[in-house]
Amino acid sequence: MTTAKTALRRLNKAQRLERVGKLARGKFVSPDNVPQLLKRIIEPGDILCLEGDNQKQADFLANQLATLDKKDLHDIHLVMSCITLPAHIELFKKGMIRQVDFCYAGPQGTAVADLVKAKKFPVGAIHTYNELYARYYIDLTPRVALIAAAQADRKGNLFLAANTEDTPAIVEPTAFSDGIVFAQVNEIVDKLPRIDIPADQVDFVVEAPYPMHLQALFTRDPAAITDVQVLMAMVALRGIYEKYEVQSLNHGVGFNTAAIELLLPTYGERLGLKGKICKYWMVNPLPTMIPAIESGWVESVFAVGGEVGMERYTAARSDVFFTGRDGSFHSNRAMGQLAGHYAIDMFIGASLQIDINGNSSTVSKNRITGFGGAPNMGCQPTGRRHPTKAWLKAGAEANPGPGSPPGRKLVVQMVETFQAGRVPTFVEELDAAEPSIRKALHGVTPVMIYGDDVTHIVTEEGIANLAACRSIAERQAAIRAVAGYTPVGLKRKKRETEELRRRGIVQMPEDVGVRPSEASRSLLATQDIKGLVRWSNGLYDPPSQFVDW
Amino acid sequence: MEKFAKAFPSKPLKTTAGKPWALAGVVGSGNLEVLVERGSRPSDAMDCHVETSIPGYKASWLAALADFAHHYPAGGTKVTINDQGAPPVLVTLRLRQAYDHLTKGEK
Amino acid sequence: MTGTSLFHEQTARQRIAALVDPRSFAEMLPPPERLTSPYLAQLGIPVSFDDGVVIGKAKLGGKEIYIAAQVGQFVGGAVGEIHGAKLTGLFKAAARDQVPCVLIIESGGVRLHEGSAGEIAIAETMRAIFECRAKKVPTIAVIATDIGAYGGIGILSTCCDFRVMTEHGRLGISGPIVIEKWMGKKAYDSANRALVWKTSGGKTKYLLGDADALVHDSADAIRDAVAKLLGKSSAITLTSVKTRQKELEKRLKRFGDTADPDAVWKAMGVRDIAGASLASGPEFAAMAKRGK
Amino acid sequence: MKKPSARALFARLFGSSAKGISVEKSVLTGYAAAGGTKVCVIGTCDGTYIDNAAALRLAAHVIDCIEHHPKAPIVMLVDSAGQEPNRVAEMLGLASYFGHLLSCLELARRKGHKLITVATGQAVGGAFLCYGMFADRIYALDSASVGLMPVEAMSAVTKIPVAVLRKLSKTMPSLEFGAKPFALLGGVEEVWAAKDDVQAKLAKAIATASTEDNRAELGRKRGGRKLALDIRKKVLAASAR
Repeated sequence: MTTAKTALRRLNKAQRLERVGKLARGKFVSPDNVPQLLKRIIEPGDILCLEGDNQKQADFLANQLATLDKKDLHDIHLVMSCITLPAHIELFKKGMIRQVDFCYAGPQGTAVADLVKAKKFPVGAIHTYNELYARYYIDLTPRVALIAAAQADRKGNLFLAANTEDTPAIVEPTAFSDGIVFAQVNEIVDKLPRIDIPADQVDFVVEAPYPMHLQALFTRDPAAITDVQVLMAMVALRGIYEKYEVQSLNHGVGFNTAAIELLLPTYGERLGLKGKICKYWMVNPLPTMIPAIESGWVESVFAVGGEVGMERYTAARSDVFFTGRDGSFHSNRAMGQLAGHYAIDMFIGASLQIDINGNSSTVSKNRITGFGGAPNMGCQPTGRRHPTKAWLKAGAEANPGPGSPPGRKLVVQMVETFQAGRVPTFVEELDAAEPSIRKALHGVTPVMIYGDDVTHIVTEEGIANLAACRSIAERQAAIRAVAGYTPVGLKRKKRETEELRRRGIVQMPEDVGVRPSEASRSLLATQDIKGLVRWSNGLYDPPSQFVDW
Repeated sequence: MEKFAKAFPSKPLKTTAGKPWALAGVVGSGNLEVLVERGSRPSDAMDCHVETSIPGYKASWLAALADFAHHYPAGGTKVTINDQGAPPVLVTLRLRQAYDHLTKGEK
Repeated sequence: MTGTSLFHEQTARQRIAALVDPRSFAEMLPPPERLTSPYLAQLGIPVSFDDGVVIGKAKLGGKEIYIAAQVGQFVGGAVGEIHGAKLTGLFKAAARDQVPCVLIIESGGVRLHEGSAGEIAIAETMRAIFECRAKKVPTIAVIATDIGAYGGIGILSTCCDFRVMTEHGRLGISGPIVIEKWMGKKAYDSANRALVWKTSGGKTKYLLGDADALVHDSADAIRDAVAKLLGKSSAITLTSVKTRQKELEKRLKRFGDTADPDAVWKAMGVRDIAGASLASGPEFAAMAKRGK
Repeated sequence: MKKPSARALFARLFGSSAKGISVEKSVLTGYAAAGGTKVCVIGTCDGTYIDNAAALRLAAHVIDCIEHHPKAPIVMLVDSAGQEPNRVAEMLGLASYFGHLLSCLELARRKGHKLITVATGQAVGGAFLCYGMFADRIYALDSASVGLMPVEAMSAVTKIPVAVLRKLSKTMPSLEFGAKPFALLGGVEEVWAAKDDVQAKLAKAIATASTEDNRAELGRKRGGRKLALDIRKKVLAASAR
């Protein structure tokens, strides 16, 4: 009897495929038949993976799924990295979902918060990316995966173009566990530029009537960078990049780090840092990196996804970007996150809220966003063994005990003390710690980056070196010292701040050789999107909302 | 609109040369203008007058102004601020710019 | 390579300082006089010591000029009673003293919060500008930002002898949002920034002859352009208005039914539309055959 | 009060000589008589919007007057809701068309033509600025809608409640809409009532007009615009130093 049991899953897949019958011609499904087909291949109780990545969305399949009724589709355990589309929310409203495990809900953060309040969002956990992918191989293996690709050929091989993102991490566990992989593609062609997913791992293909939705996420208009952000960027460059000789890194997607990228060819060059810092990047193809790349600062860039408009530029700079045999850009979120976890000297990013212990979050009662890739990179990888200059230097400062690694990854939070509308960034307690949120998350506070992992906080007031603090009280005093005129900052004690400054744990701009009066947008390599296009020699095609020429 | 005034102890301005007044910043969303004038009494206080469109932040205003008066010899000046919701960092930045203009002339 | 200060990013005071001879600017009715708008104060809106326009006397290339710069950040650079009276006074002084007057424009027109007073002030300033022109005193408008010259100030700018523009500058009367509301999104999508600039931006204005110079977005380039115009004035004579009438009739006849700005560019001799769109002001000027 | 037709209005102003005024697409041009002398008439009616073509037609008529009727007074009638809000009009430089019309009027003024405006209907925004407000002297029928915009429209744009604006307009006539408050600001020399003999009034207006812009003085004297004149004088004094 045991022999039969070991093949039950395969048998079940065969039954599902059997039910499909004439709805598909081989692997190929016409768009009209998709709702029927979904009904027949998905069973109640299934773990269903709906590809919703940070950028690309299997939106046609999601929309078709949302047309079904609860009687056709219920008790679904939904797993997906990003809840992005109204169709995703619709599944919850219709009561089809028994449980959801996800990472991020940025664009639908408010809708998710509403669902939580209405008790219609049965969440297992909010994950970090690699954590969720990992669970696809352990206890959240999809029975059915609905994915998105750029092109398919007549055999069902898939081409993912610039936005590989999550696809391989979804397909592999599904395909190798007798699950069903169903891909929507923008077009079916005779010959693919390259094969990213072999036909062998694909069960169904539909040519969607509209191209898949791609979020333009990483385009930061230099025109929106402020003088204050330039000041912070200068402070970070001198006080962290230069000090630790940071060679490999990840940048967040905010304006703060965009300012740093645009200062490299100007201010960075003046400081003689070219070749010493910022050579290896794990980051999406950020348009604001173009001037640094064109000035020869950057050796390589590996990315978790693409960026709209960067296709021709990345193809033309194949010495820097990873490209396929066809010459076009390649990305991979799982591998990129792995690289960002183990192989970089520094992660630097922004956050909406930081508490007095250095924990940060973007979640509040009215907006539940979850995490992007930040936590995988913004943490200490204690599995790391290889040394680099920056890692060892940061480690030495942290004064590791006999049972700790000798090095430390630099995990830097770069924030202005106030957000827009005078909302303070620094708070005594995170909004995310609100009881209703913790209850929905089974007692877990959705912290983006834990204070223990953070090594530095940079604000317009200066740098707080948390790794060098020797006690919780000291860390709190260091945070207050750079929290400016927020309620948290107003509680600082002058003498304490001066003592921390004397010990170099708190550094004001002047202490790292930056004169605030020098901080000006005029230092940026370019002040607008048009300038980026010029820097790229016309290879960058910005999205239309950024074009005013 | 919220209006308040307070004088903060500050060492007297070093120079008597330079311009009689200086202005930095502009009144606009999230921004402010700071006018610094010489010849205010007493000479060991920075006399501040603030008009802001966002009420309720008096404590952080007073702290920022007090810090400035503490760090810079600005005694004998009158500081008048028209604010349209600037963050404190801009308050400090504009104060410093106006002060530099006042004491060192243009640029 | 290092970055540069863009004129359109500077404040009104910085623009004047960057444009005129070093330390030559003497402000009139300066901030310590605290001439602020009683209208805004009554409405609980922040006031500004210069009421959104900085005026004074300066030298440019050694030549005496009167100069004004509007503050676009302050209520959109809009003209209220005090703001407008400062402008009227300045142009009247220019006419009286026969000193050229440069107006760095950044204004959406009349300040609605002050009602008709701003409208009358613009009309009065127009009269003062023509007083200058009657005396052959040059009046030069500089339009270099996206706030640009709109509404009554758009009209006023066309009363000056000359207009110096950059690719960032916009000149018009009704703004894109108003027109979109009126005509619908199909006729004018105000979010289509490329279309907005091709409709009202410096390049199109230069091509059609409504801007007399199209220069780099820098104080140096604007100074050079202004300096060249300081010695000239554009006389209003029967011949000149008749010529202009013909020009404008021809323009309307040629392009009155042309919705596509690219077609206008092409007809005016621009061959490479994409290249010309990306080009800087002076590059564009070189690429395009100057329109009449 | 019923709105009189455009023709009836012309007849009230110019008597039988009004037949010399032709109307095309609500733009009027022609010659008539006032106070026994020949006058050139330009203007708008029916609250029309002024576009590029309209501005050109008005300008052409002013040029015709300068060329063929030296020193004939020019009477400008204003009944227009504004400039044509149109993308193509903007692209072609509507502002420049208005600037040209103003230049023509300026040339006429310098060549001895008196410029008189009568606001007969709507006299608002760019449509008023582009010719009517450029006269030597401006008059308005009391039925005319003169000013920047009604408080309701002002409220819609500024987001300030109508009630607040109305209350303030009691002490600040600039915020009020209409011929009378506009006259308080000095923007209108005199408001003509329905019972007035407007032919006689027009003749007198032409006879007494001078090219000196007296609006700031009037505004100060009448108390509607208390600051403008003083500020202007301060600038003139400061610049003379």
